[in-house]
Amino acid sequence: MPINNGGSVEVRIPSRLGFEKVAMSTAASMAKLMGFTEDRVEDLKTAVSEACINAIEHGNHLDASVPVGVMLSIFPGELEVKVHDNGDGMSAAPSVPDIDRKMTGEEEARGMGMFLIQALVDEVQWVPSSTQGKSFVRLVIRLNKESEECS
Amino acid sequence: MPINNGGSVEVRIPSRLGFEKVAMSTAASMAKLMGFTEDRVEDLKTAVSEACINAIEHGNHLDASVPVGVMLSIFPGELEVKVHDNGDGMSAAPSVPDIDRKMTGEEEARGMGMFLIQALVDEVQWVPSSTQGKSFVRLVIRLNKESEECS
Amino acid sequence: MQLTSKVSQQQLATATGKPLTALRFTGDISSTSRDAVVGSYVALSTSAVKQILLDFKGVEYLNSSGIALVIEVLMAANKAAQIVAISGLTPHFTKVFTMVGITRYATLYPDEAAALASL
Amino acid sequence: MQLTSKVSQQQLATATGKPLTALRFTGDISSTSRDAVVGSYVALSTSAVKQILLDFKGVEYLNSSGIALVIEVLMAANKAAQIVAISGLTPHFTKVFTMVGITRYATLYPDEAAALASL
Ligand SMILES: Nc1ncnc2c1ncn2[C@@H]1O[C@H](COP(=O)(O)OP(=O)(O)O)[C@@H](O)[C@H]1O
Ligand SMILES: Nc1ncnc2c1ncn2[C@@H]1O[C@H](COP(=O)(O)OP(=O)(O)O)[C@@H](O)[C@H]1O
Repeated sequence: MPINNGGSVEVRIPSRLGFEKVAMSTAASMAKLMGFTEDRVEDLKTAVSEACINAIEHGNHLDASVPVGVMLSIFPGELEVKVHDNGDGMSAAPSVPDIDRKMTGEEEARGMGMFLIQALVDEVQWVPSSTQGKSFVRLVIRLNKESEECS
Repeated sequence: MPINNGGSVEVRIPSRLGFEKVAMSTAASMAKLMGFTEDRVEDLKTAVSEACINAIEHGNHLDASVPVGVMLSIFPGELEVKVHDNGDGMSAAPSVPDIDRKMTGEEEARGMGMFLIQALVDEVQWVPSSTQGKSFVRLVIRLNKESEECS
Repeated sequence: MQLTSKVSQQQLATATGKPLTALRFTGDISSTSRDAVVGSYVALSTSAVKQILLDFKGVEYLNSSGIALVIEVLMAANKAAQIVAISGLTPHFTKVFTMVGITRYATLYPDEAAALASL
Repeated sequence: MQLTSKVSQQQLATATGKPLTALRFTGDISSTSRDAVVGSYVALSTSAVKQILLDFKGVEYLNSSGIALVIEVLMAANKAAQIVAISGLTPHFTKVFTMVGITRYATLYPDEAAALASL
């Protein structure tokens, strides 16, 4: 019987590139425990990895002594993931990458992380830092939803 | 370049059977990041899983509201794993399972977890609770050691 | 990595034509797998079934509580004078099964074909 | 899941006999993979190499910084009027590459054989 009625896991990684894979594995394992299909686990893995990379790079400026905190919470039919950093965060909606502009150099080659997060999970919210000085991104992935189609 | 010079990850799971797999995945991912071979990653996975099961069952008596804390720390050439629970812990050395006695029913079929932990990692220490009331088991797995041979 | 254990049963014949009952496990083999492991063994007829193959090829997660269930099956099979063979273990779990002494009561084969060829 | 990216290069011929240079990646493709991805492309002769196959079959981890490096290769290849094909992506990364529009500048094939048969 898959676990689908509560329980939360927290994982804290140093702000160093490479460690996003550790948080990604933790999240993947949690999603498998809940009975998510393999393709949805892959969606979650990329979303969590990109959210952690942003927290490591933009939130914590690669300061390995500052942790990125990842809270994974099981709710009926869904897994919520919050990725916390010590930066100011952001509330801007991600822009859709324009490959034609990237090819001409009008747009940077990179800058696809937030777009991918939004495209791969069922719900996403960027929450800038309040008075506490902690910002986070909150993702939700649902059990009953099919994987996104190719756009 | 494998990461081999510091950095620690903490993962906290609820005391509920099944979640040991989440901590196991986190530990496996960390060991892969450090460049451990596949067979040593498997050794670590079983050791971490057994240590978490013991913490969940014997330390925290399956009280899902009490977390098991797993600290993973990278040291030069080795990965240290501490699995904390809220019980009294233990300092007894694990007994080697006697399959003949198990087959005759003189010994319980189960009771192999601590033996496997000790047999699969390079160093292990059971630390009973001090004044803080937190006990833990500490495992170390080394990069330069080969996987244990069959006994 | 699934929380559920599943088991399927099949009647096979060894290379020498002897009947063999295969129990194939998939998913997790842990403390919650009593029905899948012990239950599926108990459901077999002790008088009719003389050789049993436990196949772990499809198993994604196995821990010491699951191994204890395998030992319970070996105990019962030993009493009933049945031969038990085990196949499909990864190199890691081949090592673990050897460490705990299971090889004294069951022969390990890399896969079902190897078991059928030897039994 | 390795932190290092590795690349190997091989000269192949398509089904119609046209030369094709395959760059095969293994390990991780992330921000630290500039040498493996862009570097190995830059090392090819722009005049001699007309068709390039980027194969991701051996890649265990791929993120958006790694995909950005692939886009840099596509940019340079586009300027040099080279054809780039991509193979060996998992279904997930086939979806991701399609989402970010890479399919407008490179054709995706399930594996190298399919690429060689079509190019
Ligand atoms: N956690 C964060 N904290 C602060 N700024 C962020 C965070 N995540 C994203 N951003 C901002 O949004 C921009 C776009 O992010 P993203 O789409 O992931 O692309 P990239 O990280 O490649 O620039 C980043 O360049 C950064 O300015
Ligand atoms: N974290 C722990 N806290 C308290 N007691 C423990 C702990 N780990 C192990 N023990 C004790 O050691 C015994 C042997 O453990 P183990 O070898 O793992 O076998 P099993 O858990 O199957 O009994 C347990 O039954 C328990 O009494």
